[in-house]
Amino acid sequence: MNHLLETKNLSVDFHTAGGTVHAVRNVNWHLDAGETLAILGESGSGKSVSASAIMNLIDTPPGEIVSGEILYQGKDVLKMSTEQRRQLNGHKIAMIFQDPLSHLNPVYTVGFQISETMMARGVSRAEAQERTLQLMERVGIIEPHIKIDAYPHQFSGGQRQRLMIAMALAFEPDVLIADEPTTALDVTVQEQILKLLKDLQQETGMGILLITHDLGVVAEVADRVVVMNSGEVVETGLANDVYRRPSHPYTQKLISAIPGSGELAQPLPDSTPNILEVNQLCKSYGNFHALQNASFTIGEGESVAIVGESGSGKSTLAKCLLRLEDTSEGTALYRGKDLLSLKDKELLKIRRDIQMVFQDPTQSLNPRMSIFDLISEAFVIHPDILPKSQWKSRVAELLEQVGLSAQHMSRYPHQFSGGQRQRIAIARALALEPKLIVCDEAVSALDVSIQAQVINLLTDLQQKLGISYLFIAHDLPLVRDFAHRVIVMRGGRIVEQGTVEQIFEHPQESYTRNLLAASLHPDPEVQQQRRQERLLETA
Amino acid sequence: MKHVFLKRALGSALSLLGLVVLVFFLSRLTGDPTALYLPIDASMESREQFRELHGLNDPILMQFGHYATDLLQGDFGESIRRSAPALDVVLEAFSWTLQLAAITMVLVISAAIIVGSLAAFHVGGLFDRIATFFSLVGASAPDFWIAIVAIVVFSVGLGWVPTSGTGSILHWILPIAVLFIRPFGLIVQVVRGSMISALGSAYVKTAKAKGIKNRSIIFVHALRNAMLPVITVAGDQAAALLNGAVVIETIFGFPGVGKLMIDSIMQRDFTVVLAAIMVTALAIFIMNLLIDIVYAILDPRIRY
Amino acid sequence: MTTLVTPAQATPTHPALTTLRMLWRNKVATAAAIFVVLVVITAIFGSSMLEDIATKQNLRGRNLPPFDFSKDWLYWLGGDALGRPLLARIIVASGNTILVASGAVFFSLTIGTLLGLIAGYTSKNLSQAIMRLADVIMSFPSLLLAVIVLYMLEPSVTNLIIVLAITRIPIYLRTTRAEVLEIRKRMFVQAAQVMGASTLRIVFRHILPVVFPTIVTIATLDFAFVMLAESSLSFLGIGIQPPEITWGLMVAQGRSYLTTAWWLSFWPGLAIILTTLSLNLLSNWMRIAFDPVQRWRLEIERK
Amino acid sequence: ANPSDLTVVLSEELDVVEPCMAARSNIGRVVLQNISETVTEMVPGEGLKPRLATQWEDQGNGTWRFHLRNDVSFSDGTRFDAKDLAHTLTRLTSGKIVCETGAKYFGGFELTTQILDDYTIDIKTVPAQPILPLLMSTVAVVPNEAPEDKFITKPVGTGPYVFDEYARGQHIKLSANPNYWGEQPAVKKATYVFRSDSAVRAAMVQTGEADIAPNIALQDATNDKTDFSYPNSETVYLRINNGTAPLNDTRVRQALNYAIDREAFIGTILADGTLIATGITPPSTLGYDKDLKPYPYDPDKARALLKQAKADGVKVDTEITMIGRTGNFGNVLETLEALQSMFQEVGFNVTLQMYEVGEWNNFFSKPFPTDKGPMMVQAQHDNANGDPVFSMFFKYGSDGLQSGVTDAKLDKMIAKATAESGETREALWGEAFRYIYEDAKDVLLFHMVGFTRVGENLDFVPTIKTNNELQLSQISFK
Ligand SMILES: Nc1ncnc2c1ncn2[C@@H]1O[C@H](COP(=O)(O)OP(=O)(O)OP(=O)(O)O)[C@@H](O)[C@H]1O
Ligand SMILES: Nc1ncnc2c1ncn2[C@@H]1O[C@H](COP(=O)(O)OP(=O)(O)OP(=O)(O)O)[C@@H](O)[C@H]1O
Ligand SMILES: [Mg+2]
Ligand SMILES: [Mg+2]
Repeated sequence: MNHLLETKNLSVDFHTAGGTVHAVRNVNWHLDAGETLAILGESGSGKSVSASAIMNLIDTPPGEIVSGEILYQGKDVLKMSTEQRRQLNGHKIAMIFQDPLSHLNPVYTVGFQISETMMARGVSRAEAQERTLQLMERVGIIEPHIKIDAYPHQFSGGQRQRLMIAMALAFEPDVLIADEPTTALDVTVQEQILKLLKDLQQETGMGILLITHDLGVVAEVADRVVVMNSGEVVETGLANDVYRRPSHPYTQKLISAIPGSGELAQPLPDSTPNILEVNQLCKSYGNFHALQNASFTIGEGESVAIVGESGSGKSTLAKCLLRLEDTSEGTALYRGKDLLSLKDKELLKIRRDIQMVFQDPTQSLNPRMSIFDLISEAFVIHPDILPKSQWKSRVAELLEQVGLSAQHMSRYPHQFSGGQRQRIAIARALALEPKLIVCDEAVSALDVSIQAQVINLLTDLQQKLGISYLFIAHDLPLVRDFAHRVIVMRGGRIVEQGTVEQIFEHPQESYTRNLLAASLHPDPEVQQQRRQERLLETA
Repeated sequence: MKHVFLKRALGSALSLLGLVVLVFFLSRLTGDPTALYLPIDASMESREQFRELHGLNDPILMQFGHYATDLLQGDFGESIRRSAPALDVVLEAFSWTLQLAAITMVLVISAAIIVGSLAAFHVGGLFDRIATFFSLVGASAPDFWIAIVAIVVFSVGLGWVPTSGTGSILHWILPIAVLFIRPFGLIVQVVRGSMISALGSAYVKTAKAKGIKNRSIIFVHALRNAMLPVITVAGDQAAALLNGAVVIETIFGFPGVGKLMIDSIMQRDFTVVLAAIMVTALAIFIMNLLIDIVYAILDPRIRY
Repeated sequence: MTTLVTPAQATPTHPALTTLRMLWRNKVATAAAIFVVLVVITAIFGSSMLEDIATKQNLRGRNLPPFDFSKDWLYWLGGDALGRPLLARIIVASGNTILVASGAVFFSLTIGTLLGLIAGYTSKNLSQAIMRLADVIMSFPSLLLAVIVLYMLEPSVTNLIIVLAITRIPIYLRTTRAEVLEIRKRMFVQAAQVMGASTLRIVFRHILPVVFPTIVTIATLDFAFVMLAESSLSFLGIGIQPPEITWGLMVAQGRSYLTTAWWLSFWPGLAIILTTLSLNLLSNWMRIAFDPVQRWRLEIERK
Repeated sequence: ANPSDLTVVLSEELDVVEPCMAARSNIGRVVLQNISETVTEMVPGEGLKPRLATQWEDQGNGTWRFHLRNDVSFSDGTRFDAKDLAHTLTRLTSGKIVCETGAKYFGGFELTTQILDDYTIDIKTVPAQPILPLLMSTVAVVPNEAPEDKFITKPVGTGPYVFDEYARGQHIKLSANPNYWGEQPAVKKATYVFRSDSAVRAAMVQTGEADIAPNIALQDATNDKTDFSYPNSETVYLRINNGTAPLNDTRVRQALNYAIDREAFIGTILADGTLIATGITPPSTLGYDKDLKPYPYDPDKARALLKQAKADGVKVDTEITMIGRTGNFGNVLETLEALQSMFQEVGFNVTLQMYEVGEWNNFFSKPFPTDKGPMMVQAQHDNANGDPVFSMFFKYGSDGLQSGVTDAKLDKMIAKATAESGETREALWGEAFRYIYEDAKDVLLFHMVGFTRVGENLDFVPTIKTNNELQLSQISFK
């Protein structure tokens, strides 16, 4: 019998000025109906590229499918005509893209973009509209009948990701390729989405190809696992087996790097001076209050994490602090100066001190600048950081620190994987040697081993240079390991804040407790157990 | 929004005023219409009489005063050449121009968008090469060439359409066809360039993944993102047409505002020049306002 | 390093060389570039070499038809209404033509783009003022401007450049501003802001490169526009006047012979077309060569 | 279209259809003798003929008596009589409107009328105008009701045609006047359309869209069957500002004349049939000296003259500006470029500057700019009315508005001739022509020809008058 989807010996190259990149090499795996296959792997190991190959989305040239077959129900899609493949796309095989912001068309309403898939296949406008509303509701978009007419830029990162998911589910496809579908989602929403996928899978028997680095997600939903490294499949097996008995060194490294088990950080002494004091910060878009009376402080050398529901105003808060959005009310004192009312000139002077890693890394990198230009721009803007002769070596060093290599310097952003771009963004922020870094889901697209590397780097820098972090994340184990203090947000408000210990060990608010409870454990067996408990509860 | 609109209207009114003042004084620097109006061997007295009659002997500020007061009462003055109200003369010509410009631009924009987009879809392909070649030749060929060759071929040679004039629909075909060529060539190139970038975007991949037809990918997903420069350049071309397609009007005997404007300038018929400028300026201001509104419609991220 | 890379065989070379190699890959663009270089060379040296021959009249041998290869090569394209060799005249005229066209395009592009950047990126009031100024220029008939300027000053190359440059400003201004309005909302602009980049840097390093290809496309097409506008000014007697010559003037002069001696305006017209065509093909090539996302089209050897 | 209908394609749209502007050729072509008739009529080759006047006689003392036709009515039904003529003349000269005809032919003297009876009128001029009957051939008569201070928009005349409509930018329509006093014309309806481009005008006759295209360019006159050339009464010359050195030296001016190979222009840049001029008015003009030989092309002589002058200390290599008027006639630019190179050939330092008419006027009419150095202005002069008086005064009199000459002797000659009539006048003008020619007051060039394309079905031969009028009643169908 044929598998639902199978790749045989798939190899993909990219021809670039700097040489040929072998992004995917001889990859074999298969997916059956009703099954969830997780592709785990290092960031940049070819996961997204192989998915793109299935969807006929690789630009050839510069890309080239050097060898292999991709069999859908036994038929090699690579041999099909473009028209035949178009018929499959969206209908039989659907894909959720890794980077929702750039993959949504900025000038059309999300409603249109979701219903379009259906309308393109003859579903009537009204029906498509109806189904779009349902889908939006199912992926947890509140007030879908209003949001249906909003544009992508009016959504939060997590919301956009859910819209992507809704779009992919428009047709109950046979195969769903989900490329990091939950990176921007907080655990409660993540749970909801995973449940949605599971339910659909049960209803329709679709096969899910889940690309993720989140071992918790793997533990929750995956039946089998494929582990990729450097473009190759290094290990395959049942999810539990791979977790318990990883055979390949990379897999072993991965599993040992799982966060959430380390020491809790001790709160900083009370005497630490505050680097930032935020007071009653408010922000509204029209009538919608995205941020209401947010007040908190960050000490020198402190890491403050913000967790909370998707769409709760975390990114908005970050953008307000950096003056990328006008605030409605409130103050934010940076070392005594109110960031929000500073004149442009003075603002420019402290810009360097406060840096941000954006939630959507692709969009935050100028597509016309090489990686070297992007990172060294810091030195151009602030010539006192480094003499020109050392830029090259410093950029190389930064790239190494975030797990990339000096070779990447001459490449351009579009030639990287999602996680690689995120790391470039981090390197760029670090290049400025700021005092405070706002990380908006800065490590969400990284596999745990690289994640660990980056987190270690951040901690090191904090210890050496006294950098403070405002760390927006939904990955609770990571927050637990990294943060001194935690702020919990919901619906534009700060609902709870305290030290890691207070929040993780003694959460006060029920929302926080739910959040912690929804957190996934990387061990498939543990998750299995929890699932059963949940079932019992509902029964 | 209303506030923005008001401000815009006010700004436009001010610039119109500035334009009038500017043109009034500058145009008078270009000399006295007397010599042009009267026969070469007219006597000094009749020259003097003429100046007196048309108030050309008054100090220029006074002339402006008169003009401004009349204008405020809606009187645009008399055309010296035509001895008819300047505004009537202009409006008559302008209505022709407006029709011609509107029809031409609608055709140009639709055709250029289709051709440019398809060319961008297969960069370097056969269609792209052909489209690029012809649009570039069209955009840079002297228009009177095309006009005269068209007359020689289609009117004299084949007898399909009349050479020139205005009577029937047939009369419009050649002028529009000739007017079409240059803006078409230009806009095809702009569409092509801007579509190449748009088609390389990630959201186009999404559309492909959704199984959307190529037609929709090009004309729905990419095009709208590529439209800003297209609309702007089209606006510029439309403005040029509104200012009059002199060559075409001259050759095809089309009674538009371009020829009127040239003649009036050359003959120093200042009232007509001013009236013509005010009318076309108003049209262009309105068009630019519409274009700005279209920007905001095309791209929801643009807010004024 | 996680992905395998087979380095390209070529050792890293100077960027200029890489660019040249990319140019070479595209034969059409190469031909265009060669033509442009040729035109520039004739523009610089042509007039001094052929000045005398180009003005030598022979009334009785007027309107000599082209392709008479028994004659001197300068007459291969025929002779004009005064019996002067067209080829020589085209070569001599290229100097003024290119000077006027590139001057006008350069100034209108520079000024227009700058104003457009300002209008798109700065305060609403300033932007309003600039946009209304553009409205005014757009509605000011270029011919009137020409008459005024050239009436008050002499009809010279410089003044002609001024007139043409002013009238072409709005297109660059409006295009730039429209694009800036959109680009300034992009995230990488915000990222640059966060890094503390000055407004100047944001505008010139981040926004301008995105707008520029479109501007260049328009500019290269404007080359033809300017040459032809200059032609109609000459025709009306307010542009460049003989004994100075430009292609535009030649086209205008040949106009009345179009049905009887087509070559008089055909060759200079063709020169205009070929120049524009080449410039545009080059700019189309540049658009791809300087866009990292598209560059692969030129880096890959076509099979 | 109806076989008795005719379409004329003109090169220029009419600003107004006002009879008193009929001296402007584009208006005259439509109005003169079609809609409005003149008092007398100048017929080429035959001289002055009666039209609305049957006869006239000189009463002496500057008074002329005109006897008018008594069987004429205007197209609005009112009868034509002496009052109408008196009113027409007042309208021309009152200054309440400034008319082309008035400004061109009725400047410089006082004119009063006295109505003797309905069909007899005395017209008195101070100073006396011996050529008043000739001047009356330019006066298009309007009815008494025509407003004195406003232009007419719907002309009413006595002519064989009635004005029907003027659709601006599109056409003017006339139709035959059923009550015309004279013969009924063959052409029953006429439409005038306007195209500035000569090639298009020619093409329109070719395709049958039009029947007559006056004024097509030499290049477009390619068909012997349809294209007629005719002397168009225009004379091209270079007006020399005699006052500025080195142009104040006769030898230098003569050298300019000798330097030009006039023959070379004809049949090349200018049409076959173009005549070389020895006077500023067409050869048919009173007193034109047909015995004068044009300056021959003699570059050696020119060089010799220059050398002589130079030897006498004349700065012959001063830069002389030749000022041309763009679009003045077909190939004006080529003509001037050729002239320039001919001048340079013999050693002049001549630069050429072309100006559009508005600016050109500043150089052509007084006061002349003073900062330009020695100047020659290219101009074209039109005098189709048979007498050189205005040409002489304006172009050569010391007070003439476009005269580059200040010569007391010539002034006297002009004054004398002006006051005379008959053969004496002819002889005196002859002297003046000769004097101007011999002293090389300017560079006389060509009497031009025009081309008219006439549809093959028409029986019509254009004449020298076709430049200013186009009498539809003279056209018939083959
Ligand atoms: N257009 C391109 N040109 C050159 N190299 C490319 C291009 N696109 C992708 N690559 C390279 O291919 C490799 C695989 O990329 P891919 O996007 O599949 O990674 P990934 O496994 O999805 O990683 P992540 O988890 O970070 O998203 C990366 O090393 C990337 O640098
Ligand atoms: N430009 C905008 N116009 C209107 N609403 C907006 C706009 N930008 C954001 N919002 C809304 O503001 C809310 C907060 O968005 P924000 O991006 O801060 O969420 P977030 O907490 O970062 O969520 P996530 O974890 O999903 O990224 C969301 O509900 C979003 O829909
Ligand atoms: Mg990926
Ligand atoms: Mg966010």
